[in-house]
Amino acid sequence: MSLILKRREIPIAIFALVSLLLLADYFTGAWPAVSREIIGWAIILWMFSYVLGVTSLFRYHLTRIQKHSQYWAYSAVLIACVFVYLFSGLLGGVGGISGIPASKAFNDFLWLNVLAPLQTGILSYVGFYMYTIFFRGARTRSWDVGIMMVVTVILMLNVAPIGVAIWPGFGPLGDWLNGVINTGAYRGIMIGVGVGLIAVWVRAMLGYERAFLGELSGGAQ
Amino acid sequence: MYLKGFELFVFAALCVLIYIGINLAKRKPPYVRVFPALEHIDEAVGRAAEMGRPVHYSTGVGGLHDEWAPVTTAGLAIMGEVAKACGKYSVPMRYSTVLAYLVPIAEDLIKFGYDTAGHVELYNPDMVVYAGEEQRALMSAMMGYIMREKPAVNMLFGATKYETINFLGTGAIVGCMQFGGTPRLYYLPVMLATCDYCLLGEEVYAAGAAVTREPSQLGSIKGIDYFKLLVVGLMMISLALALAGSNLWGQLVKM
Amino acid sequence: MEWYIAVIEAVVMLFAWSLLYKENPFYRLGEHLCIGLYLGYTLYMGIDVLLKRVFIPLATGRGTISLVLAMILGLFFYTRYVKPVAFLGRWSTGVLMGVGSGVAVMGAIKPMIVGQLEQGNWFAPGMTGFNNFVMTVATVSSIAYFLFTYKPVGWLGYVSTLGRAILMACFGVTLGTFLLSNIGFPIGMLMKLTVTPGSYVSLLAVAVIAYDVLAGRKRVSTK
Amino acid sequence: MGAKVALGAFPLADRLVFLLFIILMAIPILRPIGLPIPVTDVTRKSFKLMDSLKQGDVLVMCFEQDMGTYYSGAPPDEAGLKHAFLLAKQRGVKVILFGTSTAGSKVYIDAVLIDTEEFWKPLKYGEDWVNFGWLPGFETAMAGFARDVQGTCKVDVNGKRVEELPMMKNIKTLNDITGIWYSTNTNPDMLPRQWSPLEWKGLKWSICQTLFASVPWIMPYVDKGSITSYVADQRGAGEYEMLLGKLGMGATFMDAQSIGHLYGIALIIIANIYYLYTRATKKSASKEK
Repeated sequence: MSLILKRREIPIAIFALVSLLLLADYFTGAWPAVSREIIGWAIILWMFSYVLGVTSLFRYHLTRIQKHSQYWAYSAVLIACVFVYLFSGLLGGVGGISGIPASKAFNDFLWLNVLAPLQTGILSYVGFYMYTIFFRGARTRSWDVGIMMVVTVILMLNVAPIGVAIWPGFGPLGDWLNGVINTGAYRGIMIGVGVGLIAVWVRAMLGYERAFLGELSGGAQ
Repeated sequence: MYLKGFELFVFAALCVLIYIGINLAKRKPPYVRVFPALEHIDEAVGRAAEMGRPVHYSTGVGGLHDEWAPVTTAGLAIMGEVAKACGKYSVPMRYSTVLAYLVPIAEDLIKFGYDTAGHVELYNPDMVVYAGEEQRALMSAMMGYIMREKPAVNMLFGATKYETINFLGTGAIVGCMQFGGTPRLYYLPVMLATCDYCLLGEEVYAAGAAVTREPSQLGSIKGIDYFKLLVVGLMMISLALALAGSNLWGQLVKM
Repeated sequence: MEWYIAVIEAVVMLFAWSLLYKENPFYRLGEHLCIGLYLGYTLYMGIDVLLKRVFIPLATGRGTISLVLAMILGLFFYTRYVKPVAFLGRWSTGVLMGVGSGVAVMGAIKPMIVGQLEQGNWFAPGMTGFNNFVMTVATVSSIAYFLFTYKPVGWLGYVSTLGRAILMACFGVTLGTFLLSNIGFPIGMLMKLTVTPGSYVSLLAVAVIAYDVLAGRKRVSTK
Repeated sequence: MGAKVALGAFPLADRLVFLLFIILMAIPILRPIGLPIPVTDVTRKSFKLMDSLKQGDVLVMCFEQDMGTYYSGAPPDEAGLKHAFLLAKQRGVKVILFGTSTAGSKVYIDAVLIDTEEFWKPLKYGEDWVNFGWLPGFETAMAGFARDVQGTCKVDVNGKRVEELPMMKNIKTLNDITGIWYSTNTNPDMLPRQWSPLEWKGLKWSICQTLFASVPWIMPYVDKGSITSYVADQRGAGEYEMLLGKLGMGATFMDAQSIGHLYGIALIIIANIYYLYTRATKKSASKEK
């Protein structure tokens, strides 16, 4: 019995059944209630799965602390932060049940005044590294990269308000590149991406693509 | 109840053509364009072995529970191959993710990869690093990791968002050999500028199949190409109708 | 806002930015704070949502079979820690993948494929006709570039090269328009770091960096 | 060389690039230059769409943002929110607020509400506007909202059940909603996929407030009409504020943006000259050999 249950065909069949139900609803409007429930499952399952990651992360950092390996103190900070945030949040009220206001206020402080600026700081590297990309990556190694860089410069002058002040032509030229060339090419990319992702789905349905089960892909067995 | 007839036709045509492609390939494997990004994985991992530095891999913030499931699957498939190469050259590897359910999957894949290459003893569960469920946490962990450990190879295949710039920007500064691939349009130029080898757009999906080098998987790529010819045909029909001044196409699509 | 809150905000912002100078203890602290707090936050939200959606309805008798099934599937994830039944976790992954790819395929058919097939009239009056022509050429040639199983020789080679050129122009457009939104983040933060009391913290940071550079010089010369 | 050795493996040139950027950005922030902002047609179109809302129309404002993208999201969203609240007061338009992408969207909504307090203070909560905070599930929540509003928005941000909110009574599906302001910091694909005015007959229009970088991404949708119009980032905010006549954050960002772009172009040119120079010297060196 357990041998049958262990077969990899079962998760693939579950996957196939779930996605076919959703698609049947999409194409014909049959069983909308069923598909809504199943979509709701994904979120619940995802939240249940947090424990898997947390176990892995705690094992990693607790071992570091235990062994006093390099930078172990930071691991201790990390673990402390998890508990401080979690417990102050839980004490402050959870699931619609209200709790201690002071704890809630402290939790809000951690979120709004520590985490929010910190994560904005981390995110702002996307601005800084754009210049790294211009500085390191924007070298015309071949004709096609040359096209890309010329268009990039035109569009930058189109986007910034100062560009139009330098030469009014940057406005219409950039808009044309954006609206015509870009839209046309993007349609081609979009069709390809759509087809490609459906192909992965078909391969997974046929049992060729099994990476999501933790197995290397191979022929159907 | 309703029936989206035209969409169903397009969808069914694609599925059937892929199936035909796979079956034809079992008799005679098709020609498939070489993807430089896949061809150079072995060489890059070999370089990492020479330098004695690890290989870093990530699939970005896209997961299986959302609409990025297919590309994440393709990214995981490529990771399996990278793990094999790492096993072959005895190079430590590190996979970073923000999705907890990917942790066991990635552990299995990496272990399997090292096992296939005959070096299962090198596998260590710490090779999979979970950074919480948020993108910014992943960004900060990755930037710190790359700056500290300076991996020789930095790879990013999957549904990537803003973290693309942080990963590949840090990697470019440190001087990693970089590989990237995403179907998301506005990270493509970033990858093109910072990666040594990258997969553009749908190449990621195709690469997930091509990396196995199996006739049946390659056949699915052939099926996709058949479908694209059909797409061009449909576009020509639409164009002809537009030139004739008819709005039949609009009605056909709504069928 | 209280001044000390503004100081704390400026300090953690500069923790994050310190990596621009080099890898240092402040950044490490910021990094681990970020991961730890985010994880605590995620767990809190997870508990909150699970309570609201699953446990409270089940406990108050408003549960449905669907909820019970979802909970069982969720618990299957934890069978990973029990070797003999570890395979059950894959079933839950199957459901996740089913939903994810189902949503993806649903979303791909209309907007990504069918919606992109329509072509405009080449002979429409004014620029529109010419633009429609260019768009058709751009779409077809970029599709031609992505044909993987045909050798790009002869006329297909020319079309595919044109496709690559057009794709590069498209990437150029994307890269050129990308900068505006991205540098918005550092600019917004600089607004906070240049007004009091943030400016004092920034000056302090500059002083620390200056000290580090000078001390580094000294270390090199004594070597 | 001395400094370089002391600083480790991080190349000095990269750090100079960052330093110069910070200095250049600080100048216009400390001393605004005041460059004019030309208003584009598309922002004007978005403004007109919002302005066409009448008595009893329902506007959904969905914020797929979090505090990390506050500086790119908040300027346009606040301009839109101000407009919506003004319309709610003057014409009796109903406004529904929520976000679906991350739990951070709840905090983001709180933050923009703090900034726009004077505009919603005169309104009645539950009758003129409601805030559902975070509806978890992202695209799945959006799909749920379109088909079953009451089932998706079960409780609002204050813990009130949806049945207790009078304005929600007659809102069952997306067909009961007139317009959508969809603000996103990631992927705009979900909007046309789930909330397309072409598919939902009751829905008249949708405006996508998006990152400037996503504009090429959404252009095909705008062409086809599955997104009606868009407002782009800080620049769109500056323009929208001009049209609304209430200047805010957006206008102040624009000087810095202009300088930032010029700096980027300068770097591209320098990098290419350097690259061509080194290639030429390498070539001549190999010839001599």
